[in-house]
Amino acid sequence: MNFKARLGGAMLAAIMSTTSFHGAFAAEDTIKIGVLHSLSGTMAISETTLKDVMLMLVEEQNKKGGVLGKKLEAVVVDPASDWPLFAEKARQLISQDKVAAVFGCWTSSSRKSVLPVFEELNSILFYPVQYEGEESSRNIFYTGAAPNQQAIPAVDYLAEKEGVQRWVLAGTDYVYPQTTNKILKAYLMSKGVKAEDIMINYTPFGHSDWQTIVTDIKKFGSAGKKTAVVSTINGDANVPFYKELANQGIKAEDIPVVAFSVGEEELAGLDTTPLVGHLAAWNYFQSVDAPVNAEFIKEWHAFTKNDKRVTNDPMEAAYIGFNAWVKAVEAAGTTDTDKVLDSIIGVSVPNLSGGTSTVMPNHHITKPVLIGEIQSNGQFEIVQQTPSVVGDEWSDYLPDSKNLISDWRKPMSCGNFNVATGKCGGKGS
Amino acid sequence: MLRFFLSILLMILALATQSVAQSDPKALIDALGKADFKQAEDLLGQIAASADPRVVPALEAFNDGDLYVRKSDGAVFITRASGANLALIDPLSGAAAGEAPKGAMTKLKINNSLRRVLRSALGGLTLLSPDRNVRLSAADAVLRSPSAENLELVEAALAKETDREVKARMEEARAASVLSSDRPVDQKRAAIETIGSIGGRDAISILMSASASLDASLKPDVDRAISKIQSSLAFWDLGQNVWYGISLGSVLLLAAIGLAITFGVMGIINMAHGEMVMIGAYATFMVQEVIRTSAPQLFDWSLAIAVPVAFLVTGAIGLVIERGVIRFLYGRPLETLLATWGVSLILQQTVRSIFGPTNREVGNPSWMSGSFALGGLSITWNRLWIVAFSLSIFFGLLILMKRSAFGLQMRAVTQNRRMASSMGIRTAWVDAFTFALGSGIAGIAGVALSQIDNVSPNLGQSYIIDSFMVVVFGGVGNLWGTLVGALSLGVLNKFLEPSVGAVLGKILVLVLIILFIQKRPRGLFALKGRAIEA
Amino acid sequence: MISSFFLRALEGRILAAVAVLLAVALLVPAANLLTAPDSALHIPTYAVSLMGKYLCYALLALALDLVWGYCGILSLGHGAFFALGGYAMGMYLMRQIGSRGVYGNPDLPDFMVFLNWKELPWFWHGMDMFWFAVLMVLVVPGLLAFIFGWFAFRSRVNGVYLSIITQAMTYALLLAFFRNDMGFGGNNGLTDYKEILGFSVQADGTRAVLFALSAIMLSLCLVISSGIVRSKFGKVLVGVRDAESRVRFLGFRVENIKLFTFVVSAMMAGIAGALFVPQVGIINPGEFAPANSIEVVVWTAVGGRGTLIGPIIGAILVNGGKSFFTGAFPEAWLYALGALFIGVTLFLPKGIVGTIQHRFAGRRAAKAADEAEKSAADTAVANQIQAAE
Amino acid sequence: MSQLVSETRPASLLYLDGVSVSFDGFKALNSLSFVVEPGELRAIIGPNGAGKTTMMDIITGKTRPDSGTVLFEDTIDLTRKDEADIAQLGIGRKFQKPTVFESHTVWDNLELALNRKRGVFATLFYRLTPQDKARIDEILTTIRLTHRRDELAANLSHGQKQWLEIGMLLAQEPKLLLVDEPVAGMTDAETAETAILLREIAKTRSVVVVEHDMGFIRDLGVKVTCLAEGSVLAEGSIDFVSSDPKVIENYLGR
Repeated sequence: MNFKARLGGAMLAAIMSTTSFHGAFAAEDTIKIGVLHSLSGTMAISETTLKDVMLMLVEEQNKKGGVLGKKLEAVVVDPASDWPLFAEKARQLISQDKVAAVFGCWTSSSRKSVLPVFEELNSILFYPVQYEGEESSRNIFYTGAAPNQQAIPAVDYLAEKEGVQRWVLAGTDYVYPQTTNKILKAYLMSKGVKAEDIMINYTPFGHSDWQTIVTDIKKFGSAGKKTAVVSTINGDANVPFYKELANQGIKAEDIPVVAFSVGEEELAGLDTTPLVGHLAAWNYFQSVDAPVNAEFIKEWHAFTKNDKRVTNDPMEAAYIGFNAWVKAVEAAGTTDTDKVLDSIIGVSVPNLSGGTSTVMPNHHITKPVLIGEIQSNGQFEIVQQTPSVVGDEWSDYLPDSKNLISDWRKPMSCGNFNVATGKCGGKGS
Repeated sequence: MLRFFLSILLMILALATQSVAQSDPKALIDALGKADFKQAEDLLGQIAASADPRVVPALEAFNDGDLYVRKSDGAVFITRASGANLALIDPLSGAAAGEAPKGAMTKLKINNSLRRVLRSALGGLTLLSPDRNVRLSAADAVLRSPSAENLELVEAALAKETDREVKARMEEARAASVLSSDRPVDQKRAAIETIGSIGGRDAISILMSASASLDASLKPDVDRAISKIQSSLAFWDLGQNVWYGISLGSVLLLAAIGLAITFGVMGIINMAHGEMVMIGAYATFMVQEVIRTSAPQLFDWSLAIAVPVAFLVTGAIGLVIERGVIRFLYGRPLETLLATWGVSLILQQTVRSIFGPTNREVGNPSWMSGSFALGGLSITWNRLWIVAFSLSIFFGLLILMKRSAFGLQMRAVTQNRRMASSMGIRTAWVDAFTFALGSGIAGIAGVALSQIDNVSPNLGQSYIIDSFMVVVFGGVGNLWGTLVGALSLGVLNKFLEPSVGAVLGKILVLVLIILFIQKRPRGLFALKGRAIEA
Repeated sequence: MISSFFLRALEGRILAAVAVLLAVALLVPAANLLTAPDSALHIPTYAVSLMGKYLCYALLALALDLVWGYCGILSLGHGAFFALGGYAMGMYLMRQIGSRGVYGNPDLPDFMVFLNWKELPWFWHGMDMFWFAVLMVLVVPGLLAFIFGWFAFRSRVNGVYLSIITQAMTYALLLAFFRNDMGFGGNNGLTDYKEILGFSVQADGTRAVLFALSAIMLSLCLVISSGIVRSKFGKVLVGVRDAESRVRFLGFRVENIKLFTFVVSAMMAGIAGALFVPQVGIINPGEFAPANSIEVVVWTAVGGRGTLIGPIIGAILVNGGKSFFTGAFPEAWLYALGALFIGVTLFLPKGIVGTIQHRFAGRRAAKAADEAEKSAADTAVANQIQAAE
Repeated sequence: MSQLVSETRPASLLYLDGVSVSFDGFKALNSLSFVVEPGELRAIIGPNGAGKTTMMDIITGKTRPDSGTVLFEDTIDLTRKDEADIAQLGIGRKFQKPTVFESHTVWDNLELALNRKRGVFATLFYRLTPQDKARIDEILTTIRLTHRRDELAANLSHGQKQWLEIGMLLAQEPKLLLVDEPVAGMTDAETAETAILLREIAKTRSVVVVEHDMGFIRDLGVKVTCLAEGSVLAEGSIDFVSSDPKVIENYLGR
């Protein structure tokens, strides 16, 4: 009996803990939005900042009077860098806290983990990080860059402006680099680059001993053709990688490295003097010269009470996503998921690089691609800015997805329409 | 229509650049203010061709991002920060030209291609500098970005050069320039010879890039030179791999050596060991932060200062952990695992709360930056120092254990606690200080690791498993085992990596360790006998 | 023979626990499916899958307890068996997606399509059949445990060394499963399942059934564990834990005893993983992380190792706490978990259930000792009388 | 030596010849030769480090000799068997430190030790038979622990633990019993009791006792072997051995 009571108590505690804790404090006239970013564990390093941005955006919006005359309330949870926990927390936010939309996730794994939850419970997720593409969900908005909004323009820049002919595609061994490198390889070969001029290299997460690989890059780069490294190396492994590059004396003038996962935040942990000239491709840099950006940075410094905090691309993506959602809700006059999903398509909001970004029917957005060179102060000097590019969810350079498109407007309402067969559902066999 | 206007515009621009070509350097520099990257490259070529040494400061400023154009009149100045304003300096004469607010000036942008051209131009222009070192680096610059334009400058400089080393370098630079010029075939053949004798990857690179434009009759010479370099490189590659292995091994040794005490000697499965390393790295960060703000001239000493600081901080934390938690758990090794894991979670989250979750910048002192060549080996200074540092910690510890009174007491307590205490040794304090020593050494390791890895709250976790592997592989309770274990795992890893890749290499090493433990359940340097199992 | 095994297993507390679990298996789904959403008795689907998840963790903790609490093998790699069972089930669920994947490829899961794989790797064959997948759920973790244990126990790798190499094992698997070339979906793992045995995995009914199944499997494994522990074999097991060499010198083959237990435990962990995956909707290499396995050790320690009910309670309590903290006080979670680790080892070395049992046992033992003394005194008196005569 | 061997060989239960083993350069056993006949009770003495425990380790398969022959019942080569095999052949061993299963009751300790099938499944489905019950009761009487049969072994006194361990060896029904320092830490009364117990046991099987306690050995009144530095120093009656000058120098002291 003792045991029974205890087990019962445990179960009850479990249920209690997960049923709306926040509900008790929520006033009637607020609209709740969920913030689903890891605050502990390995991903906290990147995601904590995004949680702060969301809190700032909510605060700013409330100063402006909220949405639909109601105040916004952010419900913050910690999925602790644990992918199944992401799904659990998403479920909690949607079904217990009844949030109107969720802003969150960083890694593809976390997004993949919550995707079925959002589709099942019909809610909305704004995903603010660059990713490998090859996905389009009715319930997710991808405000980070798709490969064509980051990788391909960067490669173009190197080929055109720096005359690069030989390519090292170095990445951490996970899905984003694998896919991006597949796309890039297909793209480069379509541009006439020979297979022997492409070297692909993968390393484990958190790889810290780069001696051999940097030497290999040096070796590969001494074939007399201009060589560049396209890096999809993930967060933590970058610092030792760049340190090794600097120490082995690889200068940007000799072998430039263009990275897709290195932004202001990552550089903050580095002495960038030896890295000057290495590149990154994003849709936003803190150094963007636009009044809206200056305003944003000012707010950010005021909000965090730290004028050294940097801003970065995923923050801009969160900013765009949030504003697009606000605008869509006001247009729809409700936070009802289906209505918002309808009204958000075509919504244009200012982005931080001085233009506007539009939510496209494929749930990706338009934004310009910026190429920046690392400066000695840890910032990027923008050396090229393209006009706005539409995020392409299905790459044109992968054989199985080149025929696919996504359009969530009625009547098509399909995430994987095959233009060859004219049917929704991939190959449609 | 639009296209028409554009082409007109381009023509005008082209004319403009053309016209300034004839004029003086001042006009050329001012033209930089309006040029895009492509045009700037042309302009730099002309500036270099003018061979006018007065432009050197302007080009250096351009390279450093200190060259600005005044918005009002398009005049270009070298600038220095002066409060909120910029102090303007005339680019040619070097005379002060007043100040201007930052808003009134635009920085001249620079990209990698421009940097390359600049390097070559500056190289050519400074070949005649009175400073020997400047000439040497100028020759280097020319060698690394050879261009036909520089050839005559190099030859002129060569004629005047008296310093032996500089002269040799200039010969090489000349050879490289010859290859990209339109000199006759026999001169080029000699140049190939010269480049070939430099050896190394850079030489291959120069030869390969030149080979496309060379006369077909020179092809065999190039091939011969390259294959000669490559055969010597193959030999050096082996050495390079061994060096990488040793350097990786020394990192493992650093990470594991504190654990060799807390785990190896005391038998505590210290899962918080990694966090001690992490805290040591943060101590380095704090020391550098203080130095940056209050005594920047001491920066090169920051690591030397950080070592005792890290040792004391982590040692103190270790002392607290031992007194507060571990002393209740002696004789229950598996439970020390749980408790110290809990400690590690708390330490991690504390650091995260104080310093934030993001990486912190720890700089390399100048003596730890860059690399040097030893024969065909390229050895980076930071790795060399880390190898030296970890070995000195190792031997220091060995001496402490074998020679000092504390070491004697420590061994006495771990071997026979009751006997030791009956001989008047205060075993409780010996335990506490032994643990503090292990933690302190982990902290010192953190100082060194901050030089090659991220300084973030996760730093420790990435080393903890490797550290345990090293200690277990080497044999618990044996410092020499830890040394041999670390170095052999490092070398093994580095020899596997090129053939199977980094990921599979690591997996294979783990599997090998598991198999090895089956063969020798107590590690490489296990003590044999019946006493152990009792 | 078998019946006596189970009769012995179902003694006392275990019977009560099984009854509770079976009641939960029945009542929770009923409260979820049969009551109106606004009724006081209603349990939302969300809470059902959450509790289902806890039950899977409880089963994992039970499996660990069998080897750690009873046999003294502290495995820091039990997460690996859990994950392998999960992957086996995940592979089945992936194959059930069929042509409903985003690329509509009927033969290949999505991640293989976009990595340009042309055909299904050999180890995916057969995974579209449920019975085969279920078999693999048992066989794969069991086989790994068998091979690993065969070597380790034969060469008498013990204590800390064994713990460290089990950790190396799960770490190596973590790295391996992260590799995209392995064909298990890299770090994204396997996700976006549609249906299981033809039922939608997202339907409330399926979730309720999965929950009930988790509770039933947990009680079944509890009974089996109890049977093992209460048999003579179980006594030998405890003997191995307390005095391994004595067991050896009594003529038992310690390596076989350990191996059997390790394999059974790994299979239970595999079952836990297999039930876990359809309920949380994802399996990825993160489950192999050494930290996860260490956490399992804590659940077991908190509940009380060497008791069968302890780990179940520990797993539910700690995970309930985790759900609560990560929602209510996100920043405090690691402090709470860390403090729990330290507190339990220092103040509750026997865990919750162990401490309670000990206290009861203590009272009983005191009584028994009194009696024993009395009888001993009696004998002594009798002896004296005899001697006097 | 060879004469001795050829004499006793046909009847030996345990036969060691030229056994050597070393640990990290230290020679624990140095060409040790030693014979036990069936039904014999033999005492072994020797200073610390003489190799007594190592010898037992070798007989029971815990340690492998570097060289030498170890035969059981003249034909079975013990150096090729492991502990479990050797125990099943009928060699029981009592450790220096009493080693019983502390978290089991006295009864369970004996039940585990009973010489029954020891396979995984045999033990899983084992049921206590009336015969087994009777046997355990019998042993309990022999070792004088009947009144504490349901007590946890942990709660026994030191001497009782020693007895329990001997009882477990009896339950094993060995042909040869190796007993390492059975009276260490016992009271005088317990020591005397133990001597009686061992003599009783030796009626039905061979017993080898390692002991420091000369009084105890005198009590036993059997043939004594003195070991030193890994080999046999002297062998014979206690009086013979204790008057041997080498023994006095090495062990008994002057």
